Amino acid sequence: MTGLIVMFTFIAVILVAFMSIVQRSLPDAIILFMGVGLGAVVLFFVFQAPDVALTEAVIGAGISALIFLMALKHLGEER
Amino acid sequence: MSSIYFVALPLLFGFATPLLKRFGKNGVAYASTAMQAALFLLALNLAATSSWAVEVISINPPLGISFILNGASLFFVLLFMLLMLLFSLYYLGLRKEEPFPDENKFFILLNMLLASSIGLVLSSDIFNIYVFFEIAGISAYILSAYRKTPKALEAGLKYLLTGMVASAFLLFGIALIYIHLGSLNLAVLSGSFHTLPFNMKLLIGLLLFVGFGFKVEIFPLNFWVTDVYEGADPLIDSLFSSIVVKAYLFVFFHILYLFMPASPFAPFLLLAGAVSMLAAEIIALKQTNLKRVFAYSSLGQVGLIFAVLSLESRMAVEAGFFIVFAHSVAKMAIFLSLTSVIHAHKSEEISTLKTLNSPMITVTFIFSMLSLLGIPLFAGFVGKFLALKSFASSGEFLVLGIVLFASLVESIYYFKIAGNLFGKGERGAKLRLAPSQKAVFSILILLLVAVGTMPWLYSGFLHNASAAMVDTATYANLLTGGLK
Amino acid sequence: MMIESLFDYFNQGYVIQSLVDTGSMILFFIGFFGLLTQRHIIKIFMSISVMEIAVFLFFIGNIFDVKFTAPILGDGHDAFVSMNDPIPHAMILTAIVIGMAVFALGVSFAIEYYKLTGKTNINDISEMGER
Amino acid sequence: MNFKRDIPSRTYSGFALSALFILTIFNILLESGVSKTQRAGDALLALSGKEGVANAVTSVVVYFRGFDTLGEIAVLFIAALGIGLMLHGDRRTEHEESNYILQKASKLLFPMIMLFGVYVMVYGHLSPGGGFQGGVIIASGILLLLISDGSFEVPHAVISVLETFAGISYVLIGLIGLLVLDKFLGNFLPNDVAQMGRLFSGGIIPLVYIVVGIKVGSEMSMIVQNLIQRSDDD
Repeated sequence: MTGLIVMFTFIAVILVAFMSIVQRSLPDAIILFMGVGLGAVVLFFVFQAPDVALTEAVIGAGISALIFLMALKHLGEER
Repeated sequence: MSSIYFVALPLLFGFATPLLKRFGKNGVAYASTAMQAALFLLALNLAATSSWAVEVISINPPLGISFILNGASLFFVLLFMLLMLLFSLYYLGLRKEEPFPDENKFFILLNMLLASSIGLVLSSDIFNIYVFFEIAGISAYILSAYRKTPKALEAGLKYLLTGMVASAFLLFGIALIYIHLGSLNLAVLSGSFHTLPFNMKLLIGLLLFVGFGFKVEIFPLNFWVTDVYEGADPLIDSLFSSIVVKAYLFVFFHILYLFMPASPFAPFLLLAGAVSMLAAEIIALKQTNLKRVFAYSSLGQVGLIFAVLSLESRMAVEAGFFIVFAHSVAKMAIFLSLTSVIHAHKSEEISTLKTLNSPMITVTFIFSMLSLLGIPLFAGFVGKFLALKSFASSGEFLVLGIVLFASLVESIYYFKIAGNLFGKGERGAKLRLAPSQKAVFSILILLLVAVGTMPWLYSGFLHNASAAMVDTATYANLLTGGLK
Repeated sequence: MMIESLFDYFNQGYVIQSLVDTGSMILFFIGFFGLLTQRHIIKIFMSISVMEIAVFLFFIGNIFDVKFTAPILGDGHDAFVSMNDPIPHAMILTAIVIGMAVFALGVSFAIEYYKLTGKTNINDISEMGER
Repeated sequence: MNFKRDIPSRTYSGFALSALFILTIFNILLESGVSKTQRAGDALLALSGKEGVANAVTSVVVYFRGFDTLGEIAVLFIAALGIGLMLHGDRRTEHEESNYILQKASKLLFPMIMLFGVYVMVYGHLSPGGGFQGGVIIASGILLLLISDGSFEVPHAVISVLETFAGISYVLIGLIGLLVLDKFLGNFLPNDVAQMGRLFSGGIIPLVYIVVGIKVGSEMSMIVQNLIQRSDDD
């Protein structure tokens, strides 16, 4: 069972990561990047690493998202 | 007296700075310099005992982390402590009329950079080296972007981006090492690294090369260095070129000797070092910005050290250590005098040297440049002579030629600078130097001349250091076998 | 019946390991590709973060053993036997927090630089200009 | 050489990329069949059984490899210092009132988040979680307040006192270990296995992780406030 979950989550993470990088508009790219963080949390959980999953959830999807959004607030368009 | 204080005391100083502020405006400055002086004495007393020592942290190796004190690591610790003490004395003089904004933060970053450079040199656990790699990196990023001008911020941004990419590749290498060899301790790894198949050794070697290559400023990966040197304050450049680069160089070759003693990649590294020296010297010819010229000359000298150390013979390592000492002292002298010149004349072009009127700084420039060129009677000569001898003895005549040609090119732009120094034009007002700055310059000049004229003064210490560096067998069984 | 054999096939150790290897390598090179081709400074930070997440997944995925559980006692496990290796978890914990700290610092550099010069395209960030 | 212009054009980098990609995949897949190497972790698992701590990852993070965590705290400390230096905006200007729902919801949610953060931090050695995660959860609680309540400001004096206290006590715990056991960060407090489930059962491990939590919490809230405060200025 875990093998299947790993495969589908990996495929999802790879697709979301590729779309977030080649995405034109920045806000969408950041939201997709948070999806990558979420996928990583699921994978860490499936890999029996609860501490790492909790850290990645809190930092990877939580604080990094805030930092990206604050950066986006400033650097959105180029003057 | 254990060697943990080199890392624990600066950290304690960093965390306790808000308390030190209570002791008045100069409280933090004097506390930091006093601590560095105490650590310098500790380094001297540790260096006196030339035997190997293991400093255990939390649990015994090979499971736990430990510091290894041998001739080689103590040479670097002593060099870093000496240079940082001189740097602090110089800054005490400078801060009277030109202090850094938010000075407490500057002192914290200074001590964190010192602690992590010494931690890089002493640590014997590869993930611990990654953590110190990051601490040294992050304090260097902030120091280079300290002035918050567009140039400084660009320097900090570029340094940070290359640092993040380097640490991603390094972490990838460490992950592969742990997966296939099961341990993080350098001694255990050095014993079992040869059991890996060749392509895995190639992959791990490639990843570690890219990880450390950015920081060691070797040819294909040093495109960012000169922008950082030009963007940052010349005072900070003296730290980068004399302390930070040397710590990364030591770790790179420490791991190379431990993992792959007679490595099949040595000729490739040799070529990379020689090409990096040649490229840096040639580009330096047409530079007019003072900081950029000496940044390229640092790249050249680092390339030479890289080439010599990748010969892996004891004499080559001794030559490398001689060059490391001479280059660090000379570059510290040059960039400190550059700080005084730029703060006084407010312009970084070579032409400002025409209007320089300060005998002390002129003498420092001339002595340091002569030593960098390797002219006899100066510290650089011993290193360069031994380097050329070790190139010849291991039959690398092509690299010998490249090094000689690059030194020739180097002398051209040094004479160009010397020409400006002695040019006939009218001289500006006499540059005022604080007494502590004069003391620092005279100590640096004394070091260059003393080592140049009397190399036997400390060649015994360096011989022991290079023997300890190459002697990986003792290193391996010291950690796993006989503990302190 | 066919579903169980599908589950069993996928539960084998080496199958999961090769899935993890290929998956995290593809993710690593997506990040590397983004680093080389993207122009905006936030995109570059994003691709480096994707590279780092790929290294973390690769590391934890490779030392993961299907038959072992998480290295924590409690609810039935009262001895540290047949448990996953805790060292990589500790290393990745530290690496995630370090990556975030350096990334936050980088964003503050980018914000300050944008305030002064209004540039976000990595190609234009060249105040010094090579002679 | 300029940073970005010299990196070869898209097609060439694509080619180099795929070559490297094939090499790495081939190498790693070839090696994945290697026999299960004896890893240092299993020896540490046995050791952590004797430490009286239920969460082996916590005992590795704080005690066996405690020096890495001290380095990690230094990195976070320097990052917070650097961000404070860079984004040192002036006092918070008048921030337009956030909408009603957010204010009410945050009043409800804030105590829950703080409680959860403190729980994760204090029970770090018994259940998954610990100093890092707990500290960041507390910081996200403070973030919620910063967003919802315009006039809220992180009390700088309290934060720096907490931060200094936590940092100094962490290094002092290490130095006491050095003096008592001649090993920096040694576990000098009694840690018998009998009281495994109790709150303070792992010797210095829970103490250190709470100190780490306080430090991470205070630093992350400083970083968060600097980021939000700076973005209000223009």
